[in-house]
Amino acid sequence: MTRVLAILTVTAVCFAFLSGLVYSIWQIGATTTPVDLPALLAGNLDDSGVENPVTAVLLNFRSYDTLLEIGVLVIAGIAGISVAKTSSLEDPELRTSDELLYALQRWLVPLTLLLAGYLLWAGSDRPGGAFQAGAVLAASGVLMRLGGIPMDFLRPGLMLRLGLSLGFSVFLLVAVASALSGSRFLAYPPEMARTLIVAIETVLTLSIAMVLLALFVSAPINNAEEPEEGGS
Amino acid sequence: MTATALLPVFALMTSLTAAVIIFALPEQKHRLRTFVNLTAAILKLLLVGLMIRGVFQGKAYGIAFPMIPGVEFVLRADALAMLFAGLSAALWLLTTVYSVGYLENSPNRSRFFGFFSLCVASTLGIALAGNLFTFFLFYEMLTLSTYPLVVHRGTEQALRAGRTYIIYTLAGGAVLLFGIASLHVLSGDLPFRPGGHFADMAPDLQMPLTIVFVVLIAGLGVKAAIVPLHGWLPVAMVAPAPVSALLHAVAVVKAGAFGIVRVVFEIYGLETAGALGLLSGLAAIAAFTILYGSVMALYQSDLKRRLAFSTVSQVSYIILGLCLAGPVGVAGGLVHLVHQGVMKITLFFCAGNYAETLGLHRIDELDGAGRRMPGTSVAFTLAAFGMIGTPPLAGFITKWTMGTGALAAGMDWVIAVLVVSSLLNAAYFLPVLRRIWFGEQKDPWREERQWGRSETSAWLLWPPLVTAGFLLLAGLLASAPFSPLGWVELIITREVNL
Amino acid sequence: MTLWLMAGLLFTPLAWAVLTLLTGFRRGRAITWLGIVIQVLVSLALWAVVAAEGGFQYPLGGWQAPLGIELRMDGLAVTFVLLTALVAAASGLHAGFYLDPDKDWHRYFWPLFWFLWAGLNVVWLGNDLFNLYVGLELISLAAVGLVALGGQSEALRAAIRYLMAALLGSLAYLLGVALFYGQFGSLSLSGIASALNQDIAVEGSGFALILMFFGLALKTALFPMHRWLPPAHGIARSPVSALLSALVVKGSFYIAARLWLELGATLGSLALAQLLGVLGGMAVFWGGWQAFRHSKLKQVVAYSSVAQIGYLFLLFPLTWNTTEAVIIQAQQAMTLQVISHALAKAAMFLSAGNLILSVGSNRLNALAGVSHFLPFSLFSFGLAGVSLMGLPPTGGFAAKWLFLQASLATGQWWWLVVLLGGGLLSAAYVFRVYRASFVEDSDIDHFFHPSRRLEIIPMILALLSLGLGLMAEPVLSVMALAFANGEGT
Amino acid sequence: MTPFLLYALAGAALCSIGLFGFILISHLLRKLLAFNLMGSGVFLVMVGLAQHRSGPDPVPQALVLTGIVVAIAATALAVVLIRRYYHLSGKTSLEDPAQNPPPAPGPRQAREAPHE
Repeated sequence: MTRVLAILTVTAVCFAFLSGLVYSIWQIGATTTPVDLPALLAGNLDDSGVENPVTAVLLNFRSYDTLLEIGVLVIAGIAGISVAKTSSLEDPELRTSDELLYALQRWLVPLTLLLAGYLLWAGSDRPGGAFQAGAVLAASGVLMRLGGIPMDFLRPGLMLRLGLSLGFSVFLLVAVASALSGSRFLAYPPEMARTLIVAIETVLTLSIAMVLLALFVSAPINNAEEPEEGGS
Repeated sequence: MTATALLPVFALMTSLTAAVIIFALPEQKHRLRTFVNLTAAILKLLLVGLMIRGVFQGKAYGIAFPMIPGVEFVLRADALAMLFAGLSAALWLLTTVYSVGYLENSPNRSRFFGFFSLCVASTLGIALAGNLFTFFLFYEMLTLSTYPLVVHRGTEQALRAGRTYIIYTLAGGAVLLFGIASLHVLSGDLPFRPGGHFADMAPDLQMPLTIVFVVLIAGLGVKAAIVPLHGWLPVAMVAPAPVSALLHAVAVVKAGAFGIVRVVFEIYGLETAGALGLLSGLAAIAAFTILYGSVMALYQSDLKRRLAFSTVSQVSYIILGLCLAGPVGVAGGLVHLVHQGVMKITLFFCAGNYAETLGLHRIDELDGAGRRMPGTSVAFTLAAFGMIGTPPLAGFITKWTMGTGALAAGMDWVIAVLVVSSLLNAAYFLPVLRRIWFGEQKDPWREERQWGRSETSAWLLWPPLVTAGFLLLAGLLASAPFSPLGWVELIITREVNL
Repeated sequence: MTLWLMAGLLFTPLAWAVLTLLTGFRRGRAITWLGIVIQVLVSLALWAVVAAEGGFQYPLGGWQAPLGIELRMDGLAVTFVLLTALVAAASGLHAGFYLDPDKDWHRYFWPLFWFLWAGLNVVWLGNDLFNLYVGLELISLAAVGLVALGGQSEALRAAIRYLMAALLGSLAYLLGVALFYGQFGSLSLSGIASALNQDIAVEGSGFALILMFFGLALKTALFPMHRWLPPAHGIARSPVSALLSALVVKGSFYIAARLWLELGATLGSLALAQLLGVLGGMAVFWGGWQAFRHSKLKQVVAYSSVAQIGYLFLLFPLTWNTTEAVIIQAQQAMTLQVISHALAKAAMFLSAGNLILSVGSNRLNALAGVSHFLPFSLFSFGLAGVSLMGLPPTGGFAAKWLFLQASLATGQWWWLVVLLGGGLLSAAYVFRVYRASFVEDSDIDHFFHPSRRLEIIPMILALLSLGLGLMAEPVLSVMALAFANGEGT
Repeated sequence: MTPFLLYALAGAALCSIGLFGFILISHLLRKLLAFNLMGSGVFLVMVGLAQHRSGPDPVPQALVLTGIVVAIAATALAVVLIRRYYHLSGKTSLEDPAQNPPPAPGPRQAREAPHE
């Protein structure tokens, strides 16, 4: 009975929410914006160093957001490995070893790596970029993991932590260097904008892949025993 | 920054610094702690004495700085402030001496003396506060610093008393805060001003001012133990004797009474309060409290409880005095602020001595105590007669002045209240005195402790003797300029504008 | 000079997060202390700059507002930056001694701590709605990570619950941002505010504002959406609880307050303002009552946060459709409440941690006799309690006083019940703790003594929150620069 | 009315469905899926509404990319926490444990009781 009541209430709430949202969208759709941001953006695209407007927004106009976004990803990675088993992220018991899978992967993994590289490169003038490339890279890692290829580099040692923070650190370094060279925090010098953006994208790709992979493989077992203050 | 600005601050700092040092000292450093305590108390007495002389010569001491937008922190030494400050400084020294003896060999002394000093610092702050806001600040500080003293023993009974105490006083504080905030909205900052801040009241403020007055009195009345807000006082007497002495004589109840004095004289002004018809109501409540407290005291078999109800009754003399609204009647009320303090502290010191030396708490155990402890008993007797109003003691001065004032104000019924109350006082004090002096000791003393040939420890004996001496002198030399009555007349000519 | 300071402020926490990620606990601690010194100095310097010259806008990457992200450094922001520096420094120092360096997973405390700090600075300075969203997520994920750090199933339960609430809140906020972007074509808060003055049709945006308030209120744990807070704040390690209660919940509230003050006059409504106020009032009573009932020390403190957060929401009804003077008064009250609660609550959690360390239990009645042995921590706890009760001369009192004045001035007397009654209720639960500590139980005489360093930190915080009441005027004079300059630009 | 507005409205519908699931479902993984559904709805609203009003707009697209990364990070963290929680407690939902806690022990017992 209470269950039915709960469902009814939640349904009512969701309908109210939906109608409010639809009404709001409808109202907004009928007006025009006071600021024309796309035009402003098109006007400044040449100064950004890349041809693809989305990449320009991500890595130049709103690069601060992107820096912080990578920060969020690193946090998730840290929190992930902090609850992981201490010796190795890899659990041998979960590894399958199938000859056919292994053979197929020897074909597939190089291909995905190539694809990732392409996506990264394409990012400057058409859809693509660090995140897409990183995701593909991570996917190939996931395949390797499932196919039984050992990945001992994923132990929560210095290497892993270095990998997690690499993209973020380089991004940050560029930001700081730009600040120290006299211009504002995160202001790229125009002539170097493209080089810097490509460099950043490359390391970001590696880091993003690393974080996603670390989160995928971190086994939920460790021997952490924190006496709980909130307990009794 | 000149000396005139710094003197009140220094006086305040003596007790505050003492509190900090005492908290920092390790528990077992008893001698050092006593030294710090006594030094601070003596220093403070000197500073206050200096200020009293200065105020007498017409100097003004004070400091002010903005705290919150629209609100200033003001310390100011005027004649009325010095009346209370002098009382508190003098009694702090004596109570400290007494406490050192009383708490010998008991645990948690560091905590006790620390909060004790804080409590006295708040009292001085209340005295020196130059506006209603600053007054409130120290008023609440007093509440907090007395709680650990009330629950000091840590027994179930003490903890329960502490809870009652804190519920009453914090609720009173909240009510008072409401009143003060409302007044602020009506008229901005509220300095204490001779003749009253609202002396020239706008007619449209009549209604709100009346309501706020009731709120303020309700808030202050909790600490002043006006019936029916007095419930915490008899319960709180489970505290150690020096705490009770301090609570009843200077700190808590007096803070409430002093607040009422400030509100009536210097916020509303006697004329405005009278014009709003507020004084007669207040007088009726005060008169009822006087009689009710005395009647209740009759029924108490525990000595300290009887004294507690006696306090309920006596503090309202001060309030009743104000309501007489004439120079003489007001003088009677104000002077009782000091007289009651001296008398009541003597009584509590003595009650503590009986308890500490002989283990006596109930009145029917006191038979024959006079022969065993003559010094204490003489002090007790003097104070009790003072309370009854026997000439030439301090209490007589109060009642006589008030009676004269009542005649002058045409409020003859007050004289009847005074007479009945005196009879009741006699009715509950005389039996005690009879037992002490004329009763035959029946049982051995409960827990007798020996101090060689002396009746009790010198730390415990001297404070009540000194205060008893005071109350004798206050009566005998009432017309001298520095007697309490003389000082009160100075206040009235200077600050009340009657 | 200012550019260097801004770079220092934004870059230090992020860089230190990376540095501490690469090291172990002990070295991370040493590095952190250096970082704390830098951050505190930078924050102080910025505060001095703003106090002397007024606030300024800081376009990142040199791109102006609608296109790029502009930061807003005004009096209110810099006050909160400084507050964050103080509280985070105290918590970080305390954590350095409090956490066991030999437990391997404690090394991750430092990077999460620094990311949290970075996220808070993002929020205080944010003037871009989407940037604020990223900042909020930075804070939430770091906070969840800290709650879960090395925890057992109870801690994980609390962390998951916290994460779910935070995610829902962020999404609601983001949906509001999406609608705003659709309406105004801009993400800059001041840009939207100036567009609102041009008298355009904004019917769809009211719902967006409601969505954002819902999300932010959920993240701020406003009653009745507070249920995630007490488990999370109660079970985390004490320095973490201090950070969460003192700063993290304030982040989302701060965004709501900024939105309201900039856009509320046009997009808000009387009903919304009163609703938020009423929920705040109910939070005060419900939180206080729950704190009074709980028998575990840290739960008492956590529920007290629920109650104290409630006061903040009185800002909304008290700034709706009223005079400039009252609006300023209510803002001052809100600022003081945020600062004093942050200082007092951090002091309370840190000293509660010391007390728990000393008696080895989180139960209230285990505190019997602790007043002989640990008066210092108990005293800090008590002083902080005085501020929560709103007794003079603490910052809590100053805030309550200003709220009272604003309520009376706008004739909304019903908030008096909340302000005065809430104070009494908080006195009730604080005195319960005192009372427990005054119980004499002479059988118990084994207490673990935490080091003096652990005891001194909460003391300093408690004294600061006490002194705030006396020093409110100068603090507020800098904070007021916010609204003088912030609206003009 | 452009097709983009339809995207936005579809996003609104997705949001509602996700919300329904998020509130009602107690299994943590499914709750997380509901959250992701809601997230997709929000992203649709963001891009669709902007595109409907001023044509293809790279800004919301970039924002959505950032939003997706953040959502992935949050989801991944949630999955890790949920897995570990399941591992430690064997539970897949957050139902309150014992509604009736045992009577409070006295001060001595409380202090001497072993940690959980």
